[in-house]
Amino acid sequence: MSTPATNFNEREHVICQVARLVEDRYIYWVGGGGEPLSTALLAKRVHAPNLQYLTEDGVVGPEALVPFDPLMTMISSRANYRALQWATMNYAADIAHLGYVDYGILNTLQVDRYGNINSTVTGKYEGGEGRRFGGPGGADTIAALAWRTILMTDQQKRKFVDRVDFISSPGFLEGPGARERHGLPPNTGPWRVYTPWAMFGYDTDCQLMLQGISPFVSVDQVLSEMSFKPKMAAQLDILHVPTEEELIVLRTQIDVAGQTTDRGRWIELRDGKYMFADQ
Amino acid sequence: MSTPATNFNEREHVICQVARLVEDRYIYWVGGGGEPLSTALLAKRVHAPNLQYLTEDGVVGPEALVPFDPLMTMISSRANYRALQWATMNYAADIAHLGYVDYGILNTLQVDRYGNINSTVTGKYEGGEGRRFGGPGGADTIAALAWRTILMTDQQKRKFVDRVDFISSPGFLEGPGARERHGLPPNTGPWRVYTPWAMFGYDTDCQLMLQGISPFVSVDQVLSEMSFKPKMAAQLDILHVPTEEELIVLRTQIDVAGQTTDRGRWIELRDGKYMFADQ
Amino acid sequence: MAEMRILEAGNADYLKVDPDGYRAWVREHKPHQMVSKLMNEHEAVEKFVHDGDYLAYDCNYFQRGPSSLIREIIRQRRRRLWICGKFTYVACALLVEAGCADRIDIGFIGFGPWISRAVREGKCKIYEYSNAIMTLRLKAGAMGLPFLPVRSFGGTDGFARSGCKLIEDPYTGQPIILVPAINPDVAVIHVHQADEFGNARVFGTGIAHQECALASKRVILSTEEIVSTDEIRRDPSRTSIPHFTVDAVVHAPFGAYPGIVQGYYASDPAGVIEAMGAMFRGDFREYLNKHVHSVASHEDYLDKVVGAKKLAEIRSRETIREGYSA
Amino acid sequence: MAEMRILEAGNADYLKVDPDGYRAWVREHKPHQMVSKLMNEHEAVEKFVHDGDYLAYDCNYFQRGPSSLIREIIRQRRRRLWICGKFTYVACALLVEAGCADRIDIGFIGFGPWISRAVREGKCKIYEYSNAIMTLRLKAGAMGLPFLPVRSFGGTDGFARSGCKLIEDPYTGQPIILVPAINPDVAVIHVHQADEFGNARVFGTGIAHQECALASKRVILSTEEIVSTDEIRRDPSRTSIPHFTVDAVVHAPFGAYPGIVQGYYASDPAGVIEAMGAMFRGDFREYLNKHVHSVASHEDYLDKVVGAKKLAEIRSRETIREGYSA
Repeated sequence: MSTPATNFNEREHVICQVARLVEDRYIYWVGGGGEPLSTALLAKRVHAPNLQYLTEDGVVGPEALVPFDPLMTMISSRANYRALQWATMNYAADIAHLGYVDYGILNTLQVDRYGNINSTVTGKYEGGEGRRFGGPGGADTIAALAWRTILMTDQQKRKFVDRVDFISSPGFLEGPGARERHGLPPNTGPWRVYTPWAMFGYDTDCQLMLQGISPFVSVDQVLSEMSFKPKMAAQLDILHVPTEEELIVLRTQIDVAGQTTDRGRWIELRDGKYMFADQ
Repeated sequence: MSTPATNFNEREHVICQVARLVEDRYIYWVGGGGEPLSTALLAKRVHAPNLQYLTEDGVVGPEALVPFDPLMTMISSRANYRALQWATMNYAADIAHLGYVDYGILNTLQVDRYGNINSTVTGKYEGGEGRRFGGPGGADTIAALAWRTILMTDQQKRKFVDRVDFISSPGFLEGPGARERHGLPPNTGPWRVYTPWAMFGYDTDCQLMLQGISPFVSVDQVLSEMSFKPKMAAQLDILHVPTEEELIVLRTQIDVAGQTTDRGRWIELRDGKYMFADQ
Repeated sequence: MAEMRILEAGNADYLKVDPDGYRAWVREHKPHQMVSKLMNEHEAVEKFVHDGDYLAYDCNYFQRGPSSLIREIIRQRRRRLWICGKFTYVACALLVEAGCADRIDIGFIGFGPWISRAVREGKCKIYEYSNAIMTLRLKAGAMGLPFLPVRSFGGTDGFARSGCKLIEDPYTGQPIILVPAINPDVAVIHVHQADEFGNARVFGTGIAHQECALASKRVILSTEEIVSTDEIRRDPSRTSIPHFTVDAVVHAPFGAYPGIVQGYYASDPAGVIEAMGAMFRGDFREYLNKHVHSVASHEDYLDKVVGAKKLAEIRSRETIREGYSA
Repeated sequence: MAEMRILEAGNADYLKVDPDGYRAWVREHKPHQMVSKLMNEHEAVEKFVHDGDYLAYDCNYFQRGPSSLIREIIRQRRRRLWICGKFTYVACALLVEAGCADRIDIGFIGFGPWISRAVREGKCKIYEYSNAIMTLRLKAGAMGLPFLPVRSFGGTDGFARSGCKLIEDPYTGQPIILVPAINPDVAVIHVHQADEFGNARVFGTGIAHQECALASKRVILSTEEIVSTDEIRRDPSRTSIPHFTVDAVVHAPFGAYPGIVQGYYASDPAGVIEAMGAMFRGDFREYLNKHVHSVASHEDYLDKVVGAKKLAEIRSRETIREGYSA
């Protein structure tokens, strides 16, 4: 069953977009909570029953029991239920060093034209003038060592900036060859950025490229929520909306309390067109 | 009970010498078989019931069930019975790196004036002209990282040489400061050498020094079985012979089949003097 | 002699790298012999956590962390601690806001108004790493080495504000990062089971409990259960931490409250949200008064603040036992 | 840019250090997905052990080692193998005398007339390390790194005949040894239990089974028991080797014969002494004929050469079960 949904919110939409990329035949390291973990939990229940993912605490291929108590997404008996292996953080990093992690899925506070990730500070770093955040956490390891990194964030001017205020985790840094010059393994790096409004890839110059938009926004709307003009793909995909099946699983099993999805605007199907409900 | 024995062989004698040094309050890494392991097994049964030792396979503080089948001294359920921890070789090496290993107990094919250990080749290395042996095994790690190393060998000219044919495991190398120059931790190194005939320490120049002899040999006999003249202690100890209790444990529990001790000459008490039975 | 180039180096202070000093400490001060280390948390923190220490806790205040020991450290008003701030929600905020800590190596820490304020006011200096870089630094310390190589962290702005170096690998000729070892002055670690000597078992996943224990000069364990050494010896593969690394063993049932101890009890969502709320408001005074200063001990805390009913409830909400026993 | 000096370097050949190449191999050739890998030892060795390979086995022919796989490698007459000769009694002697191997990184190997002869006649080249240096080289390979530092091996004559380097530590300024990583072409490892995908459990102590599995391009497991993946998931802390590192799973009861599998069966002293005797005599022809070439498979070997009576006896002589089950 895959009936297009007629009513969903932005967060649900973006989680479903990324969940659809997740396949049984790859190994994923997902950020240990929020949207990234939700994409894996959703995919495993909808179309990838044998999905294997790691989180930072060194769990390998759990069959998580959802939902979780608030923040209990790692070092937790439900999140790590019936895994193939239980280890620790350095073990997860070893697995990623070896090239077993096909995809990393992360969210970010800020991303720039080269896919660099900021989760440390907005504004000026020195003297604590800027607004300070939590730091890279596990994202630095994932962004450096996974073959391909999928970023999730919101479509907002302050999140898409020409140069992030602080590179917490590496994108393509200053461009082609820069990762290798700084000791990171070759042929790795940013692959996609998903927002509720759009999907981005990268061109051969390692620069962010708009590749798809959601049916409820226009290209101009997307560009108006970026501080720089991205490269444009020759043809833009129109992203599929969530299916009813995906939403049922997401709402009734994974995010029952709305801890992850209960933010963002609602979209509805009106006269055959998807538009914001508040529009 | 500690009645001096009246009849024992050289191997039994040297094992008892070293076993008496072994105490509850230190941590030992013992060579995984033969005389070194026997000293720990004996000490634990005679005077050091809480003795903790490691072997190369990463066992920590076992309560070994003796005797063992031939060669089954590691990766073995009897040798590793009821240990405090089971791990692997790299873990044992980590523990030694950290400085937890107070004493290492090893045997060697050849030792020189600076306590260097050869277990690789006698004669010329190049071209396979010399006689080839098995290599350092775990001895290199123990000799480098234990605070103090106790060597066990036979009193033979070919075993006490001015310069070993090959340094498989480090003694004091070329003398004071050499270990540090080659990357080894400071304040570590050779401490004692025990043979059935004699006990050696080292002087401040890191050179082998005769400190004690067995009651059944003379100093001249000892020196006649060395290829170089060692430093001499101001006063020589006369080493105590095994006790009956030690021999009973060694013969009836640890080395029932004589795999380790059934070599070397026999010593007996004759007219109040200890002498070789074949003498 | 050939040369290798150091291509770049971070410019930040870092805990002095001294593997020889650590070896000497282990030889002189670590209890090589099996001796009982049972004591209460007051005595353990008084003896083994000192002003100015570099402090590592494992896991965090919400996830099998030494929460009762963190509260005791605050109760005893330790000062000028330098914190290993990996994989953290509120522990750093609590320690900084309580005036105990003034430096943090980050990792990840729960943020909010408190941290920008602390940095701006110079109350707290931050050094930039990532979670796995911090656990790798601990691993280097736990291996008795001065550094370990790694293939992440290069090119970040954190690198420039760290103690890491980018060097030319003498084997491949390619650039590679080195991370400096850490040997913390003290580690506080919460475990499922330990014997009186400190042989300890952690069940399930973890962050770096073994590395913390092996790398740290002083180690305080808090444990849900005290078991016999015979029980430890029954299943030696389960020993996560060997006794000779440990200085104090504190029997602390529910020691991770309000956090989870997987297989033993669930988290208390209300307790978690209360702490997170204080952090996001940027005001821990009320939280510290209620959860730390209003009581004299962890026992007292469970009895007067948490209450038996809550403890029974979180115990019963943890229904999964599989994999969490020897 | 600052410089670090390379103070000394061994002059021997060593397996090329190529972490990027290994990553690419893992991406292209390792089974990331869960797929069944059950096959017999003939198929496994035919597919995954190639002439000229760098071969690592874990443990040895007498102690939880892949003895049946070593016999199969000889039966299939592999040539020019380069052996990781750590913690070994007779495996290297067997492989060299059978004409399968011509290079050994040592470690420790059982010696005797065969080795001096092989070296003198140029049949076998030896590179000098030690057991823990070899397991550390495998650990570097298992961490995806080009090298690891170590504080042993310096100043030995082995160092000069190795691939190690003595460098100036950029943190302490003191000399420290680096060992080059190894990523073997193939590893053969014997385990207590594995599922059909290769998720495996080793009970008790070991040498470097996890490092071998993570570091090697191709991995063949032989296992005493095949268990279900549900059983593996029942106790995830017991998983020593994850499936994605494994290429073949061979069900080989008594696969370590004549060696011990701790908790499962004792060694066969007569079988051990027979092999050691051949080694010390320097003549394996009789041994190889009887124990390898006279049979077509391990099953055949147990049936025709070892016999049910012997198997029952070594099983019953292993009376210790404690710690050797999940």
